[in-house]
Amino acid sequence: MSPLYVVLFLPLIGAVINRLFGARLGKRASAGLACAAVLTAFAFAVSAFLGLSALAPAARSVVTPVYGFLTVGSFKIGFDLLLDPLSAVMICVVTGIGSLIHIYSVAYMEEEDDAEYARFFAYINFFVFSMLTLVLAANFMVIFTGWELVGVSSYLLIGYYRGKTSAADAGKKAFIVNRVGDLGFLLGIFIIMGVFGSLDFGVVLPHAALLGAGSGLATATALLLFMGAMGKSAQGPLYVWLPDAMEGPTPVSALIHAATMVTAGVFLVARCHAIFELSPTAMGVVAWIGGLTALYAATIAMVQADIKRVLAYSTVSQLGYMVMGVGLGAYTAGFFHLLTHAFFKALLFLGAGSVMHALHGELDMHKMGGLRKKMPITHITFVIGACCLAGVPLTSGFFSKDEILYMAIAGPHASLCLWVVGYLGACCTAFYSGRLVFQIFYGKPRDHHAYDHAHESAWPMALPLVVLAVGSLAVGLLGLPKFASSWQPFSDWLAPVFADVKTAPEADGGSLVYWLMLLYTATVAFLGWLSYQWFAKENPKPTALAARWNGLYRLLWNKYYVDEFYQLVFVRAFLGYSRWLWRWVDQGIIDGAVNAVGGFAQHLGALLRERVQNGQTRQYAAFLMAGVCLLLGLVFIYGGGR
Amino acid sequence: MGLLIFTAAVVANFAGMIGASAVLGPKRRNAVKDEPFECGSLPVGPNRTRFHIRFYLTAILFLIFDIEVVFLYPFITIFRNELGLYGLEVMGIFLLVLIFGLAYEWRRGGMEWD
Amino acid sequence: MFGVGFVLALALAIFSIGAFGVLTRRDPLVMFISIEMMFNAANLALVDLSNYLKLVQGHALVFFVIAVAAAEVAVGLGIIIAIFRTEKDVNVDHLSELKG
Amino acid sequence: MGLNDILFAIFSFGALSSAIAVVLTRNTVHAALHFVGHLLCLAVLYCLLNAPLLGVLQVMVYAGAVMVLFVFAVMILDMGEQEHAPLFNSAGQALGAGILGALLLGLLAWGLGRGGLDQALAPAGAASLPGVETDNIAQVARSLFREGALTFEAVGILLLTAVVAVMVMAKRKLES
Repeated sequence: MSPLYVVLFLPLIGAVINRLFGARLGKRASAGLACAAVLTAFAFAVSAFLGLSALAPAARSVVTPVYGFLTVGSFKIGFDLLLDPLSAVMICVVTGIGSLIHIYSVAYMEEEDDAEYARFFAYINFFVFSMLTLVLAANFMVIFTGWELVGVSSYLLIGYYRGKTSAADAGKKAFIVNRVGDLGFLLGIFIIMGVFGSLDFGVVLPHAALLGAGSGLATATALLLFMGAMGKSAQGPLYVWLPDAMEGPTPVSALIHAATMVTAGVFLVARCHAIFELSPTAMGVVAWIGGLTALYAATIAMVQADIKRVLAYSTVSQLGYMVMGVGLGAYTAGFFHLLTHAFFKALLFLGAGSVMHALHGELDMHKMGGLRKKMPITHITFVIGACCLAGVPLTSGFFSKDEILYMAIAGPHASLCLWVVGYLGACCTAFYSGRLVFQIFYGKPRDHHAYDHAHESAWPMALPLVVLAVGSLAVGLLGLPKFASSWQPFSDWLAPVFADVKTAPEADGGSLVYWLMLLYTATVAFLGWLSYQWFAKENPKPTALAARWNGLYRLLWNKYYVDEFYQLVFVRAFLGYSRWLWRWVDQGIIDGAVNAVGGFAQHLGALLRERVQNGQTRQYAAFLMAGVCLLLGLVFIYGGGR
Repeated sequence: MGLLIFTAAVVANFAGMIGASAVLGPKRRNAVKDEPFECGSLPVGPNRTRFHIRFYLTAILFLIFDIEVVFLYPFITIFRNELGLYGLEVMGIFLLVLIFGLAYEWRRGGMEWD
Repeated sequence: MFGVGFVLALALAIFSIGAFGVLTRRDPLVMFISIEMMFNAANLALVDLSNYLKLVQGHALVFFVIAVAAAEVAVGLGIIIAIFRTEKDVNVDHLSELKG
Repeated sequence: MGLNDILFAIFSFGALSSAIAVVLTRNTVHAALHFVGHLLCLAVLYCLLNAPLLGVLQVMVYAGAVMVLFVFAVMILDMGEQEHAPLFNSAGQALGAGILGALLLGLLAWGLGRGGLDQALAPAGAASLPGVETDNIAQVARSLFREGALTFEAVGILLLTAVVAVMVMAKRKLES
């Protein structure tokens, strides 16, 4: 009974109980149950983490079988769990941040009635369970199951407000787009099964070379797996579902669309790095898609009015950075950014949630302003989060993001223009995070009515904010750049997992790193000042600027018309095709055949009644005679003498 | 062989008589002679009067009991010396059944001639 | 000169004529007569073969056949007359109450 | 060409022609009379085939009683000159009947002609039976009452049912 059983199945039990008996339990009990489940899971996760660290670095990968799922001849798949440094970090992140968000949503979902309240907690617990399945998977089958479960739970949570059609549509959109990604992932799994004859990581990853280094097959497998990652982590063409996923309640956005689920794609790439290493082309594709998505999403985030939309696009762009990092072969850096991002993005979302809660659901930034005095705690924590996001020096964001940018130049697959794209993205990030802070908390309050109501949120919402703020600062210290401190806990911790990766020649980059650091500090400072000028004070400049470059502004505002484009190309074409299919194939052939049979039977019956049994005795005699002839014929043909 | 001669003689005699009268007889036709002979009275109504049904009934019963009698002919030839009691049983049942039929018919008034 | 085959052929011919008669004539009585004719054809064949095989069972069978035919005529004619006394119409084709 | 054959030829031709006449005449009465002729010819044929008993029986029962009924029926139904309409009421029907008749004829002829007649007709067991002169009435009676006793009783019951049937029909007609 390894601790993993508890970590994994406790949230599931919580979810089941909440869902089945939730309404009767009442708010207190169901919330208590859910939080208890996740907290104990977190405790066991930490103990598992410590247990693993006790082992020698090389031996740090423990496979614990749970249930022999399927044995077909030589091919065997079991529902096994793998605990290695990578998954250990992930389970702590998932359960840790998960429990904070559980506590936060106890207060946040206060006004829902009992049944809905319990349903929310049941779904969130279920989500934690599915994310843990995904993270702890020891073979491709389990990871894919986790993949689907996470997709389902995100659908359920996005569509939580059943009443709102937009929420339901967003849920469907998320699910369908994920399915597209899953298709690629599944095809990848099939290829792996075909080549290796087994799905266990222990078997596949060490012998990845079987795919043929640099061969078409390797590239195809890698890209197909990456397609799954793109779907889940909202990269490249499949990012459209994430901004709409903001329809779900804010804790959901924080948990799923900031900290955990969206990182699944990066986790997958990190987990299967052996396969990706095989084909440089695949790595290049991954890196570039990551970089481009980062820049692209950052530009949109700059003009959005709704806080959650801005944060959503910022998540997409930060994920782009992680994918870029991983694509460049800097798995440790990419993963470190994942960790830091989980903390400060969850913080930002929860902050936005408490602002929204205070202003009774008001999300439009233009109506806010000057909340600094009204909501001190939220304000301070939000500022810390924004600094990490922007990459202000000494904050965790600074270390992790710049590590990736550094890798873009000095890494094994370095490419300068990719660094430029990354850098531009960083500038946009700095700009919109500044805008976020100053537009909400500084300047004069634009909407007095809302401003008067504003009040600091209750302790269950404030506490997680503080914890996350401290966490996001502390985490930064784990991955200080090489020259700063020899103490590299994070990369040492992940070293065994990525041991086989050709790590970058770190040492000589000393002087280059300095210059880069200086450059980033300067840009952040300048953009910070610029956003202060534009947004804190009532400055007409931004509107003027927007007016002058109206075309560009509107383009960004409408998200490059991507949604409309998808609607036109895919949805309408698909509907047309299915309508045609319905009319011709279904009605025409299938129904036609059935009716034909029915009609035929009817006619035959009528014919018989009309022609044959019509009372004409002589006709009966004729048939009799015909029968006699027939019999005679048969007798003579077959019978004959003895 | 004898039977054939006998039949031939019968046919010859019969044909001879009719043929002779037809050939020898005088043939003077007139309206009165051609009408069917009604014992002197003038013919009344269609020549084919409608028979009452009971005549038909008698005919059918005659047919059925005629068959009964026909079965008796061969029976008699071997009854006396060969069949003995067994023959009596067989014919007894047969006759009994038919007598029962007769009784039934009598009972139902098939015989009244009214 | 006239072997057993010839008489059989004759019986067969008569049987076919009887059948043909039943099929074509509309008048029930003629149909009935044709049926009797078929009976007789059968009898003729029986007699012919029993003569050929020197078997006496043939004759016994003819007895029974004639008995059955007679019974059949009795009942059949009874029915025909019963029907036609009420219908006043003799054509078989018009009688189709026992329709399917 | 003994006397026997001559008679045989005459009467078989007579039988055949009267049979055809029965089917083709318009008038029902004529048909009945033709049938009587047919029966008589058959009776003679029976005699020629060493079955005088049957011949007599045929004449007595069949020609006598059965045909009487027929004539009666014709009289009662007052049919007479019914058949003014063409013999067949539609070409199709005549054609069909013709085909069926021909088919039947062909099949039977083909059956006969197939040969193997003796083999087929001389059942293995029969040969062992003592071949008896067929015109011995005692022999016929013996087979009739010894072997066919059960059939004999069955015919008795058949006749009984016939009587009952006729009585039932007659009763209803008498009341109507």
